[in-house]
Amino acid sequence: MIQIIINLVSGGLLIVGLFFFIAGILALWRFPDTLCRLHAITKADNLGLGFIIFAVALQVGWSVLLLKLIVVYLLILYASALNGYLIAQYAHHQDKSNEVK
Amino acid sequence: MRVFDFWLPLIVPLISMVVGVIIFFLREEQRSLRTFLNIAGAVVKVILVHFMVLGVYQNRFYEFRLPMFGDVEFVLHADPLSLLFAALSSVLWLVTTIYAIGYLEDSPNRSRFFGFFSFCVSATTGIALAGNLITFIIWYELLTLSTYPLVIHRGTTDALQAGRTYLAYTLLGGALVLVAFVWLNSLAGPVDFAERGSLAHVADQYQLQLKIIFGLLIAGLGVKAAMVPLHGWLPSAMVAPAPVSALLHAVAVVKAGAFGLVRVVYDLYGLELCGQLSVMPFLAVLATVTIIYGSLRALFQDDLKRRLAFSTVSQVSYIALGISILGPIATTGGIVHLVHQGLMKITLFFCAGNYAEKLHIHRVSEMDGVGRRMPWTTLSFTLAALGMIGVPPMAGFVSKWYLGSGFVEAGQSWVILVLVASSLLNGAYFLPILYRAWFAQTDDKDTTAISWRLSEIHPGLLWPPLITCLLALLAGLFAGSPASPLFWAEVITAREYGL
Amino acid sequence: MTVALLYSITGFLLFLMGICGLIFRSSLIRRALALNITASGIFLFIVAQAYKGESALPDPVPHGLVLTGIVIGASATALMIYLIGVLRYVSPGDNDSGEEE
Amino acid sequence: MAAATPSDILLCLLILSLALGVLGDANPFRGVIIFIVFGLVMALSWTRLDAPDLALAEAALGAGVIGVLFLVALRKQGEKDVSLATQRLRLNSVTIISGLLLIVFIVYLGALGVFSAWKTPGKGLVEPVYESLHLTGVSNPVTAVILNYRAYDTFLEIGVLYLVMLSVFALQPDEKAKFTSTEQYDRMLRSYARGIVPFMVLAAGYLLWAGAFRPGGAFQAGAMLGGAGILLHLSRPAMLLDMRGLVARLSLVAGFFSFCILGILAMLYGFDFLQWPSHLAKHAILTVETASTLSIGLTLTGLYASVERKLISPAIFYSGEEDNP
Amino acid sequence: MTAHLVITVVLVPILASIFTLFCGDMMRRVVCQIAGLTVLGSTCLIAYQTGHSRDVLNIVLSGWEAPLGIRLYLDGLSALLLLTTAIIAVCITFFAEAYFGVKARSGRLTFFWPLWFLVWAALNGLFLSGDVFNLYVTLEIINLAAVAMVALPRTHESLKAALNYLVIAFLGSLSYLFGVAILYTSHGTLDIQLLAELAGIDGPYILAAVLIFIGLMIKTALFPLHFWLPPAHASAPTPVSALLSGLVVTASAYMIIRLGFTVFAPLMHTPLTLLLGVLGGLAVLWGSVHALIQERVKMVVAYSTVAQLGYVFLALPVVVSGSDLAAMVWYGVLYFVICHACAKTAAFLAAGTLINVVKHDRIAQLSGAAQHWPMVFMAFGMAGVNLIGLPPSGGFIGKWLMLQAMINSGQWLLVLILIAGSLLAAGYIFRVLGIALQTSEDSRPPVPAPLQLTLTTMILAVLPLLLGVFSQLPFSLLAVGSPFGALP
Repeated sequence: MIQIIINLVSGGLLIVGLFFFIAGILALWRFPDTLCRLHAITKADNLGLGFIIFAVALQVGWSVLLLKLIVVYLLILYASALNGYLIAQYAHHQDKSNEVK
Repeated sequence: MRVFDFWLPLIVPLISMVVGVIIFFLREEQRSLRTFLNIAGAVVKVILVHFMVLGVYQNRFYEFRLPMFGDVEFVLHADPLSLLFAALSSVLWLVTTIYAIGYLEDSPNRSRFFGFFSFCVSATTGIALAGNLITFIIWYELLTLSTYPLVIHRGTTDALQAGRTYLAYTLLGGALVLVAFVWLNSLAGPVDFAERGSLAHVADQYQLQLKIIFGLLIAGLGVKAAMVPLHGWLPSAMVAPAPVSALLHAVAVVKAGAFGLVRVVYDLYGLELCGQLSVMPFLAVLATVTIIYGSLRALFQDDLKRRLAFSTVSQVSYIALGISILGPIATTGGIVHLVHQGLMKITLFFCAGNYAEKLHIHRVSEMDGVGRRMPWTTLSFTLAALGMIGVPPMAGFVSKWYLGSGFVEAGQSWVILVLVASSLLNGAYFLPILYRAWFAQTDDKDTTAISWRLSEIHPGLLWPPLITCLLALLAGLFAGSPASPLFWAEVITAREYGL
Repeated sequence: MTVALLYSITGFLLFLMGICGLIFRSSLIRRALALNITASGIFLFIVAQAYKGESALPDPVPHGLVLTGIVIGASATALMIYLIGVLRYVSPGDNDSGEEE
Repeated sequence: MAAATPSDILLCLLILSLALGVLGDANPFRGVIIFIVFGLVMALSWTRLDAPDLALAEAALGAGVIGVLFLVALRKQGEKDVSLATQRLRLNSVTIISGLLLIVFIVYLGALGVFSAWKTPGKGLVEPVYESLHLTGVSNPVTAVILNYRAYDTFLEIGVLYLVMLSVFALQPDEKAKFTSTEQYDRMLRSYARGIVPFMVLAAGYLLWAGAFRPGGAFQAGAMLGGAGILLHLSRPAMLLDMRGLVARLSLVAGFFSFCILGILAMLYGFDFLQWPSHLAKHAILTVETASTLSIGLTLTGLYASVERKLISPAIFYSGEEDNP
Repeated sequence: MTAHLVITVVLVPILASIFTLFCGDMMRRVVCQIAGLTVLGSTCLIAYQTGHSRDVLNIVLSGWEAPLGIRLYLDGLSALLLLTTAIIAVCITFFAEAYFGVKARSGRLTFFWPLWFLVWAALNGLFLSGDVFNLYVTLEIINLAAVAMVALPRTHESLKAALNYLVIAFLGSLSYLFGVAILYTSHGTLDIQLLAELAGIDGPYILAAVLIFIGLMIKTALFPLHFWLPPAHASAPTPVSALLSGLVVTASAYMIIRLGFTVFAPLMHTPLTLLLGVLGGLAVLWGSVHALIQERVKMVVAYSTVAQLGYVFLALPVVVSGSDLAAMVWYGVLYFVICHACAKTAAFLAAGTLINVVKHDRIAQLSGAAQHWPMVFMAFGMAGVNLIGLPPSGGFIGKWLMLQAMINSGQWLLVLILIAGSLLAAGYIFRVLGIALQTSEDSRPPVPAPLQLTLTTMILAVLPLLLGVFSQLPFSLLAVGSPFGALP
């Protein structure tokens, strides 16, 4: 019984996560310049990934694997924060040099 | 003494090679050491060769065998024919070394010259003693390699051009001989030169191939023997210094080709097979054409050495003619002519060298009254020239006489016409020189008596022509005695024909 | 159409693509990329052939070979990239240690 | 044999399209980016084909370090597609013919070869490896293969890495690396690196240790170490990698030298060259692996530093500069 | 005992390469010389023992038998090649020391020595290896090190040549690797002897053969794939050129013969070898003609490499017709390759001595050089004798056997190409010698060539002549473990 509920909840969470990913890709496709795209994609992807990992965690239950999943998620957050910063810096630098030219 | 018989054939070519290597590393200034080494090497070689001649006469068996790869072996075998050629080249090498030392008194890089000079003679003796196909071609190509630097010794542009033509001809000839020998080796397996030919066991199977191989061999050896279509390199190689043109282009290189022909016809194919394949008329015609063509071209040469070169082209073909007529007397004549022509031709070249060196005369037209100024040289020149024409006391007459009677005995009477015609042509291009040398009136009309002093030229340059001219005279006069080349030629023919 | 065969064909196609890229591209960096793709193609073919199905254990020897291959390919590419760097640093005609004439 | 599922087909199509992207793209910068993605997807395909060790190596080394080197090479070259039209593989008639000949020949024979190869699937060396796995001192079969069964291959392969580093030293300009880089260092990147690098070194240690019983090993750990080194250099532009020190050169040679020493020791004790007796196998492999990880990490960092012109090569030490190493 | 001796042949150069990284200048020269001489000594011992015991030696590495572990395979052929490589390598080591002189004592050129010893170790490893993948790794080491050494002068041309060489060599290695992969998947083993037993003509086997042969043809610079060799020689320092033309190309020629006559033996009797023969013929003609028109001595010798290695492929079609001919071809080609390695290295070292003294090797300005440096041109002449294939040299024996095999099998076109190749070779060798032997007017006092350079050149020039005269010993050594037994 509990199992069915857990399956249902993780299924739902998976779908939500997927929805955020698709939203991110749509944003990437639709938005005009780099900075807007960057803003959308980082937010949507991280959130989507959070939901997916939560869904998988539900399936796995209390075990070392759960700990590994959390560490993986933290690492990805940490990395994507830096990527966002670097790409933004590069884009900003690029715009400044275009105006100067 | 067994072991000595095994190593002797190897020692003979090796002496001059070792001497050559040592001379290479001598500095230019060490003149006396170089002279000593040269003379010593030559003398030791002459003694050893004559020791072998005596041994073979008492039919001792000298053979050196070194297995190279698979069933192919490096064989040096001393039989009467090879010793004849080895004796000729070692004696003449001794004489020419003396001449060369005198001739190249102050010219540059003599170490290089004498090094390659002794390499060349070791190659000639190697060819003489070669016992099978691969040994023959090894020494044959080594001869080309060692004569090339001598031809271009002077380093002038036309010397280089002469070297290039020389290489083009001889390497092509070498390649033809290589292909022929490898083909023969694949047909008949490793084949040694044997007294009465060694291809009997394959004679009937490969009639056509053997004919083609014979043609290739004639072409390949013909290059060195200066047969007509392939003689171009000989006249142009006259640009080399006198000792080179004397020893090499009169004796060593040209005779190597002729000796190769004798080997192929008698010791490789054998008489019956040659007759059976009916290739002999082809060789005879080629020889005749060369004789006539050579003499005709010699008529119109104004340069003395080029005239002598063309006369060599025609004289060597006497040997080929003698061989191609399958009669014992004709063969003896051909083989003995190999020696006689060598002696006479080398005298002529020595005299030409003396004229160039002392009086700076290169052309026949400048030779007026030369006899008055250099009587001894001109005397030896005259005797040798008469010998070439075939005047009785000289060796030339003996060999022409044997050739003539051989042709009659073999029933080929048309060949005598060739012999007579070529003798007349010889006379036509030698006698004017003699007339100019002795009787032509020089403008200053000094009618003082000819001073027969022996100091007309450096002794090293004077004595060699005299010695070789004397040898030719003795070979002619004492033809019958056992020590003469004619006797030895008869021994060879006897063994060839199995009489 | 089994898994191993599919991946072998992909590997083989990668190999061909790499060779075409090598022949028709002249810029050196592009050629380095093409060489790497050819190498990846070969490794894919090897590992695909070593795959023995879902349950069975794969054959480890090709895995060892491919590991060695990857490291060798990487070091060769690294050398190539370094040489490209030095080539740009050295202008034509300037010979650093004039050894020749 | 398992049938090919749709996901496999998708993965293969993805690989092929990425490869086309790398080769076909006009802008080399985009080509390199796609190449890095191609490397990661290849790592994915290795996991699909039950080769986790290769996935790690491909991700860390193939996509990671080599991708970075490509990016740096491009940055040095400037944005425009300098096609660096160096002396091309002279596209005269001969090379084109030989190229086409090669392709036609291989496509025809490939069809013959690949398909028929499949018809006679060789069983490979699966049984012998697993039978004697217990003697090799490690339980991960791939590590057993590269460090015990075919240790000689790995010995020479470490030699290849050592060789590339030598060639880099041989081609470094002689004058001291006096270039103080102009870029101001980026505070954000610096703090990020300070946070992540220790974790990477720890992960490299774990990979090295896990190599004995789980996918991992010397090369993957070495690549991880190299990645950490490169990240350090990225975050501190002014930092120069000084290879003149004795320690630096020793650690560079460590992997190659350890193989030699252990091999000779084995020979002295009467075993074959590079043969680890079963009871000592684990320790021998571990020492060799640590040494190799050290030298691979340093080599990869050194390669990055040299392309970035930040390497002080030991050659300068010999050129009379007697300052203390 | 020889098992440990064989391993030392690979290990000593590696240890030398590592030590030269740490020691100062004086120590480095000592280490180089000691390492060189020890390897030479051990190769002589190996050759003696193999010749004496007349049996093949299989050395198991890391304790695992053939299909799983790697096996080193030592037979007469590899013993002879090890010996020749050792002699050539020692000469190049002493030559390079004198040639680089003070430049290599400090600065980046000091790294020539570790690279050089690594190549030597890889060469020894390659000649010994009995495992197909192991051949790939050793070949890769040789190529990468050769690329690095070609790029050593850091000039624009040398770097471009090195990059081109790297691209093509890498492509060759990948094609070889793909062939090895297919062999493994269809036969399940990498050991040469086991593969030879399992060899059977089917789809993957032919594809593997094609790929491996294409890879090795690239490495031996066969005709359509030889474009990387001449530029690599033009700008590489002379010891590297000697290494490239003498040993690296010989290594891949050895691999062709080794794999051709063991793993791909059944394929050798198919008309596939006819294609190789045609390519070989083209290589001989193309290389010789190009060598005739070069204006630098090194380029003449480089194109002559392309030509001479054409003979390896020229003789292959003969194998189709009969097995006793195959034996003749096997012995002829191998002996030719070995003598070619010595002669080619000697020719390059002679050119190098010339460059060291005159700072250029343009043929036009060499007139009269033979007067000032007679020994250098004597060595070049002797090496030339072997390249042409004139009798006293080993090359002649190789050509004699090849010629005999060609005539027996009735392939007259090949005979023609072989003879034409020899005559063309005579053309370009004597062209250089002719110009050098001119008497030059300018009598500026010549700088004498350093003794160490001339001595090493002379040793290597005399070697092929010795191999020619005393050919009985090498042939008996080659017969040990040859697939055809002793030469018929």
